[in-house]
Amino acid sequence: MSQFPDSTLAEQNLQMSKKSVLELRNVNIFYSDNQAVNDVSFNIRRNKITAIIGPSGCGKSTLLRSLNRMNDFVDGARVEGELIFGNENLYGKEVDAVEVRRRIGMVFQKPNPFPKSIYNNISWGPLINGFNGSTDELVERSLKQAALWEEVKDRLHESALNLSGGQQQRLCIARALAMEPEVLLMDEPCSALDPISTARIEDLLFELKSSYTIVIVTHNMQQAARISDYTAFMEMGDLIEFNVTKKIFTRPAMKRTEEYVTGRFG
Amino acid sequence: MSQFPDSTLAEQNLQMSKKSVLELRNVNIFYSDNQAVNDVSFNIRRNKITAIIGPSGCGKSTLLRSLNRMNDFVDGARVEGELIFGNENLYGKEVDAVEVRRRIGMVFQKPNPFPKSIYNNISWGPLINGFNGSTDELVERSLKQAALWEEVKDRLHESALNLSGGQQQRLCIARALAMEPEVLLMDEPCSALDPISTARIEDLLFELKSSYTIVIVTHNMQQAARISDYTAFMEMGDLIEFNVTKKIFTRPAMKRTEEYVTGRFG
Amino acid sequence: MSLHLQRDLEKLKKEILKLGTMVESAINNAIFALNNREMSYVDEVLRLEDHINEMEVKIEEDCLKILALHQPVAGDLRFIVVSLKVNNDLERMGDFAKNIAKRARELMQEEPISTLPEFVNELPNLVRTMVRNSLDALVKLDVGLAREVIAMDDKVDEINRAMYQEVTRVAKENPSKTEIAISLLSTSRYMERIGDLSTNIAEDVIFMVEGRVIRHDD
Amino acid sequence: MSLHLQRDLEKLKKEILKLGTMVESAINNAIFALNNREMSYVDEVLRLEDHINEMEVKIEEDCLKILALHQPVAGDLRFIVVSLKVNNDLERMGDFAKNIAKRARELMQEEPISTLPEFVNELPNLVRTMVRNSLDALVKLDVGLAREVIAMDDKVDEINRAMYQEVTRVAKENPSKTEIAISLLSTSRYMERIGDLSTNIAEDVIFMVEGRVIRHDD
Amino acid sequence: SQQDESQESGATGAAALSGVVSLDGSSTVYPISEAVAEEFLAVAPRVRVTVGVSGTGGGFKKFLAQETDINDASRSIKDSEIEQATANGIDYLEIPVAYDGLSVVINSNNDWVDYLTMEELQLIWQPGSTVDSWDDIRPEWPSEPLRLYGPGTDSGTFDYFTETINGESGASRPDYTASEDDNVLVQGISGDEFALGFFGFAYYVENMDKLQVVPIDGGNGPIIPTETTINDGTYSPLSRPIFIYLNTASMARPEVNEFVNFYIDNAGVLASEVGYIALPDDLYQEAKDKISAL
Amino acid sequence: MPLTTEQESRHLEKRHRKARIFAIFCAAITWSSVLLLAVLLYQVSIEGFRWLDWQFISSFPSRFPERAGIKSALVGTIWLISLVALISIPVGVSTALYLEEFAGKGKISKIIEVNIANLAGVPSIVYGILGLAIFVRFFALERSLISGALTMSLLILPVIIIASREAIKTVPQGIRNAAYSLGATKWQTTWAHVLPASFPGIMTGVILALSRSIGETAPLIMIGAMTFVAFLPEGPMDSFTAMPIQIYNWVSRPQEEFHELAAAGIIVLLAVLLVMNATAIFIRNRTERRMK
Amino acid sequence: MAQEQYPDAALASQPAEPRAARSIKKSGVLWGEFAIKSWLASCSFISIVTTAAIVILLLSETLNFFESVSPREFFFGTTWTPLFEPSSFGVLPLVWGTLIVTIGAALIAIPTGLASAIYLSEYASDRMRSIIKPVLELLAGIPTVVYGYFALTFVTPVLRNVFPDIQVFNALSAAIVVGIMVLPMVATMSDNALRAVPVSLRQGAYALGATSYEVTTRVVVPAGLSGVMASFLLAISRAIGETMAVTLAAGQTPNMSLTMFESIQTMTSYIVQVSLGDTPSGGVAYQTLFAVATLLFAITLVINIISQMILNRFREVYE
Ligand SMILES: Nc1ncnc2c1ncn2[C@@H]1O[C@H](COP(=O)(O)OP(=O)(O)OP(=O)(O)O)[C@@H](O)[C@H]1O
Ligand SMILES: Nc1ncnc2c1ncn2[C@@H]1O[C@H](COP(=O)(O)OP(=O)(O)OP(=O)(O)O)[C@@H](O)[C@H]1O
Ligand SMILES: [Mg+2]
Ligand SMILES: [Mg+2]
Ligand SMILES: O=P([O-])([O-])[O-]
Repeated sequence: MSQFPDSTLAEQNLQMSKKSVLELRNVNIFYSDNQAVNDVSFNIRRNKITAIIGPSGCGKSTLLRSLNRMNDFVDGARVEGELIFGNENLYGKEVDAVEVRRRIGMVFQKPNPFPKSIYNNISWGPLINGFNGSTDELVERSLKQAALWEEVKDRLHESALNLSGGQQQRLCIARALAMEPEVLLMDEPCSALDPISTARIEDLLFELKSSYTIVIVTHNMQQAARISDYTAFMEMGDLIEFNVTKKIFTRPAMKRTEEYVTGRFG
Repeated sequence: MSQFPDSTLAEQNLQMSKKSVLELRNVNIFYSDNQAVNDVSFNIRRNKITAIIGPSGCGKSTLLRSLNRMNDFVDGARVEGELIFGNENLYGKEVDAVEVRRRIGMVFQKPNPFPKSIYNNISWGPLINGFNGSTDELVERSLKQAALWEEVKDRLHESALNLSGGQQQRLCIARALAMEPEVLLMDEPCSALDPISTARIEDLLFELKSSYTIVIVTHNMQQAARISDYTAFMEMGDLIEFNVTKKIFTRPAMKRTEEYVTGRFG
Repeated sequence: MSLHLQRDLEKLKKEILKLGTMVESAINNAIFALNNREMSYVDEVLRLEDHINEMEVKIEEDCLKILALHQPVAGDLRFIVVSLKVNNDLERMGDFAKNIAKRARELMQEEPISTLPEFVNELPNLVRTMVRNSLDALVKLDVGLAREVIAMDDKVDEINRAMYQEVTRVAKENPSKTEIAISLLSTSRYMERIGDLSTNIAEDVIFMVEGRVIRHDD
Repeated sequence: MSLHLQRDLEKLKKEILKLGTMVESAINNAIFALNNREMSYVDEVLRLEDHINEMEVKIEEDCLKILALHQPVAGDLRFIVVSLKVNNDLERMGDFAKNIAKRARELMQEEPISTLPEFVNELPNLVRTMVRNSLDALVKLDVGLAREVIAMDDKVDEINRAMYQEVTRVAKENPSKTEIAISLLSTSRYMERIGDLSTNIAEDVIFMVEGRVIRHDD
Repeated sequence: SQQDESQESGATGAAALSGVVSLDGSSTVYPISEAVAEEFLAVAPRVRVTVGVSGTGGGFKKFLAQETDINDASRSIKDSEIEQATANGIDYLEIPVAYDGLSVVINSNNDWVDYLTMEELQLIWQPGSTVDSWDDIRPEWPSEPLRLYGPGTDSGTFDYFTETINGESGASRPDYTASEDDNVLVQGISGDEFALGFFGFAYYVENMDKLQVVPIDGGNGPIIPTETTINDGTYSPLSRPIFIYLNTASMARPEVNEFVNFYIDNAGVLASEVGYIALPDDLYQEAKDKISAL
Repeated sequence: MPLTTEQESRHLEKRHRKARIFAIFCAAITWSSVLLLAVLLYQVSIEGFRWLDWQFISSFPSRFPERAGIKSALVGTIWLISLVALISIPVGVSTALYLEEFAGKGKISKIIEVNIANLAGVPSIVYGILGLAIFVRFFALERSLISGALTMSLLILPVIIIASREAIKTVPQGIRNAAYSLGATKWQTTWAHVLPASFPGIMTGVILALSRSIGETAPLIMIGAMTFVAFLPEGPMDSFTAMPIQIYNWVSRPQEEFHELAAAGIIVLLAVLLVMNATAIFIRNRTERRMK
Repeated sequence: MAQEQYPDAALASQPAEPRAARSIKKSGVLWGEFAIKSWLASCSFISIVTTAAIVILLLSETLNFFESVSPREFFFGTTWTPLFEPSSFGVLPLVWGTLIVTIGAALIAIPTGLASAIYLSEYASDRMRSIIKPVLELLAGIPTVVYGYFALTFVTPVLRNVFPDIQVFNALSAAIVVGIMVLPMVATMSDNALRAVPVSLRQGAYALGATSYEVTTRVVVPAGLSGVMASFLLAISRAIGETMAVTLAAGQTPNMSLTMFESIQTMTSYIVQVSLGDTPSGGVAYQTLFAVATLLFAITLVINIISQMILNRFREVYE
């Protein structure tokens, strides 16, 4: 069951619904008969970074993927409960999953640029979605937002695969930004990167949150601590605690959270 | 150039040569014409954990691989200088690389168990090297040393690939231990693992150091901080600072080390 | 969790306790020296104070080491921060014990004057109890005990105020005793300060357990 | 490095400075109140002291937050630990300023007595300089300045000792002035303690820059 | 989509002809048909003549499915094929175009065989034959293993040989080395000192240096196959005529008509050019008569 | 202290020797395979080189060896291979895409999978029988290029499908996820990313498959490709001949000269094969490099 | 702004709050997507249709065949003379011929192919490999007829020097050339499989003080076994189905000879013989073609199903 300790509610002290982009209400996710996520409810605040942490296999990625219906591609995955996004349930019958993914972007664990030029990596998504403005501008703007423009502006037409891992990951972020998504989902976006690249991307996320809402899954508690505003701690499919990040790392409300963040688990 | 700040020498305050297993003296490593490691000298102390840290591409892995001649398999790699191991230069003409690797074991970034049974994974190395004692005992002893025995003792003849990532990595450590090496080299042994498995392995290393000498390359500064006794900080092929770990992380002697460990680089 | 961190935290805890014991014994010795005019106890306090200083530096370095090497969070982090503060407080208690011992040495040279019985018996007992209880609360993470310590502080303050009245009275009546009176007042103040520091420790314990800062709550 | 950490560290630094400024002004006001018998200044000090307490709690929480969220090492870590201690020290300076202000309030009720000129002029100046310089040293990481602060402490102790002599002399000569004399002695002690705390800050600055603990070096 | 552009026949009109003439069938007859087609191209360059090789039987299948105009055949049409032709309402005409002599050959190192009689051949090849050493044929011949080579059971040559020697088409001992490809048999016999085999005359002619031919005594003394002995019928039992079959309905197309006439006119010359023996002239004339009678 | 004891070093020496012998053995085997190819090529070329000239390339078949050429067979083969490529590549790749990207992991895909693996082992002559029955007779396409190409396409489809599936399997899932998360549909993803990324692997399958079809004789004979064709096919409905048929025919002629012509034909066939493979390998390497 | 980027009729009238205004609801069925999926699905059904066609084609005639010949004779008879008089329909000699040629070819292609693969993946430099591999692939593209003649004119004469009493047509040289023919398949596919074995495994073994021989034979090959087995099975399938080379090299003598020095006939070569030969359609003799083809189809099906099972087993072991 999800747990909202009083202290959290007190601190938030705002009309959630106005500040929330996505609301999860009693979300259950199954793989065939196995339940991977149990009755999770929380809200994702606009222009904030929300981190999801928890031990391996606790359902972080499963939950994240449910937020833009990437679970549709997993055989046997089934989502129950409500995920409210702009007054609609993401899993409503009428809802077009392709449109959902356009509006809720995603960046993955391993940088996965298309084996095309940097330019095409960015312009492809908008183009297939009917973009007919100036792609040059779009590419420049997205790369600037992703703090990559200076490094690549002279080789936009070279293969994206020539970039370093950290640059590739920023390219993937730029690619997602080019779609102007409302929410950006990230599943361990730095775990394949060295610390310098990681620091760059963390700085970038910090910049981006003024215009985007970001949800990030991370194994790296320090990272969650460093960059997020809110943290959800999950264990075995349950949401144990959802709280302001500072709280989670200085005085979590739940004993299990404390045990996890201090490294006393298992 | 290598740097031995006075404070370190003072602190060590021991007859180095007796306590050292491996001595690096003016080691230079080249890939074809590119120099990847410049004139590095330091000693690796017996029964201590020595960590090598530094930004990506600074030559950590290159240096580590030179310690058991795994560089022999890299086209164009060339090692100059002296690496003294038991009065012999590892790169001496008379020295047999196969024998070197038997005595100086290695564990890699990604767990790489052989697609064989757990039992065979461990016994294979000693058997090809002419071991003729009881393999049962050897397997049990090695698995116990690697803190894996309890978890796998009932399925020794199942495939090692059925183990979890963390278990696989401990199996790889057990496999290396079965050879009874004098030194254990590890190249980012936890970077592919989740935090729980990482913690297990760190604990294990801590146990192992009473009987082995361990050299570990890691990108994770916290990890170096947590587990090592000595830390070598490298940058662009140079050894910037070699020091007691506590010093490196509380008051490093070199400004560049400070900048690196506090995250002010680039 | 990392065995290494666990071990280091255990060690730190032990060191803090050891420091606490040293400080307690310094305070006891100082008070004994004061009440019983025993020079050897003064020396013992001065000797202890040296060790306390050394210990304090060591503990601070250890805290720094743990922070740098293990980057603890939540409860562990609070424990380290509290340790840093308790360490500081204990060292200052040591300082005050030294001060009391010094005053005791001065007073030994003089004729004793009669003073409040609370000062001779109750105050030292109170302070000793506070010190011991605050350390106990720290060890056992006993919030109740910590609150008791905090409550005791009022009594200490009261006795201290009474002492001030008494001492000024003595000095006025017998100006030749002014130095002794001021010295006695100082020892009383030192004991009151030790009580305050015990209160600090108790407050830190509450902070550590409950995560709430209460020291300026009153 | 993480911009986030950089920002938080900057913020912390600013807060410490702000706290320092508040403490400095509390001390100045307290001394002004004492020397010029100005009641409004006493009130100002008491008001400031409240803010100082709030600020101290906030800074401690921020340090904790930075430790928990950014896990700083080396220089950054030392900065946080020093901030924790300086924060503590400043808050206690605030306490002493309050105490001085309280004594000033008491003394205002009484006839003034003549006392040492060093006490009226030199000591307050010295202390103020020490406070200001220690904070400057902290801001500029100026080890030279810090050492100067430490050196000044001897003078302060000397004046304080002289005050003790003077005060006991006054009390003996004129027992009716005993309370005033003791109060004056207290203010002198408080100033001496403020000087000590400045010395602590200076020592912390040296620790932060050089990574060496020097406080028990003497 | 071919159209008759000219109703005329004869050399002058041929050049104007167009359309398609398709032949298929026996590999034995193929060289002759190819040669004819090649020469025909010179007189009627716009007619597309195609010649396929799918064996006599395979060819008949296509012929009877009316996929081809002409079928090359190294044997006469069989009863089952005639039935099918009747069923499909196909009217056809058999035209012999040349002789192919069957040569019985031995290794060039064989110095004991002077000739073989038809009876001896039957003794050797009949079903259930137990002859497996040379002295089983004639006692004075060496007591060495006899190894037999012959065309695969599926060729016209085999059918003809078995019919002639054993009296029934396909009746043969099965334990001989078989190949559909006569060149392969040449290879085999020339490499085996104790070999005895048979195949088409043309292949013997091309490989005289590697093999010896065995004179056959068909009752009139041992005769060696040569152009003359085959042509005049003295090498009688083992020389066979080879044919083309034409679909009489196709003859309505001038280009087919022209081609068939051209074929018969030139068959004799071209057959000998490619290793076969021309028929006596009257047989060609007879064929021409049959055609014009259509 | 020496690194090894006496006994240990003896054991080690034995192991080193074994390793050396094994390496030499493997190298020797490989080089003898290459040598074998060389012998084969040598055998063929000493026989055939004499006949290999422009006349040979540009003439139709003839009963006179010196006039005979491979023109119609060469053109027929080029036609055939082009048609086969046109038919089999789209169909094969589509099938592979369907099985890998669109079909679920249900029974039907399993059946299709086993089916395809099985079709890879059906002898070519059976495809000939099938082609004759279906394309030539049932669909009345006659003995035309298109019948041949369709038959040959069926024959090589399994190879293309299997190789393409393997290639598609190696496309990292990450690329698909990236495209989906940009709001791409399945087909947009497949067309723009999966297909280009698996291109080099698909080309490998295509090379192997087309190589096979260029050398196949039996099914073509079966469906009735001609042997003597003295004109060039102008469209897919024309009759045709192909190089392996011409070669087979020459080889079974009694005259030695024709055997030599066959050898010359083989050289031409190998040259065509080489050109085709080289083109494919070139394209493969280029795309591979672009991907890297 | 977003609404300029993604023109949408419904959007143009609501410039104020484009994001909130835009619905994530479906706008209609994606016909293009559906059409493409249908096309792809129908392509994949071609294989089913092909199989069905083959089965129908073969079975109909085969059933007729079994009306005149008892299955008992066909499956257990040891004499195969359907075209002789008197005829006999025991298919075992053909099965035997196929068997020994296939086994022989496998015995040649598998060890040498594997050795070559090992050389290519473990010992040869990248340059060397980039030369040798296409050369080996060329071996795969040589017309099978050419291999047949190569057997007759080169392999058999060479064999004769070693075994003087070998026949001109013999199973051995057929097996050899078929082995050569499928060798590239084994070599290149196994090479791919061995190269797919992660370098980390090799490193792991070397780091234990193993020699290259030990690493290759005990670690790399077992690890790549799934792909290697796949190549073996494909090669065997191809060897079973191989037609022309076998027909030319092994002769056409259905024979259950135990030595490989004699001429034999394989099932495929019988199928060619009948289908390209003289046999008139309709008779029992012609139907034998279908019976043999059906049997061959059934055999390859069984082999394929078994090999799929084996492969799945191996896949599970090595992930
Ligand atoms: N495709 C799938 N089919 C079936 N079960 C799955 C699938 N993916 C994940 N699971 C199961 O669902 C649970 C949650 O998995 P998930 O990948 O969400 O965990 P996670 O928290 O992201 O773990 P990690 O930190 O290791 O990435 C696990 O028990 C996992 O085994
Ligand atoms: N096989 C190789 N051939 C040529 N240059 C190489 C090779 N391997 C590494 N290098 C170069 O040598 C330098 C050091 O590489 P090395 O892998 O040792 O770095 P590293 O410190 O381990 O980096 P990382 O943290 O990314 O693993 C780099 O500049 C790298 O590009
Ligand atoms: Mg995950
Ligand atoms: Mg590395
Ligand atoms: O091809 P044939 O029918 O003449 O053997």
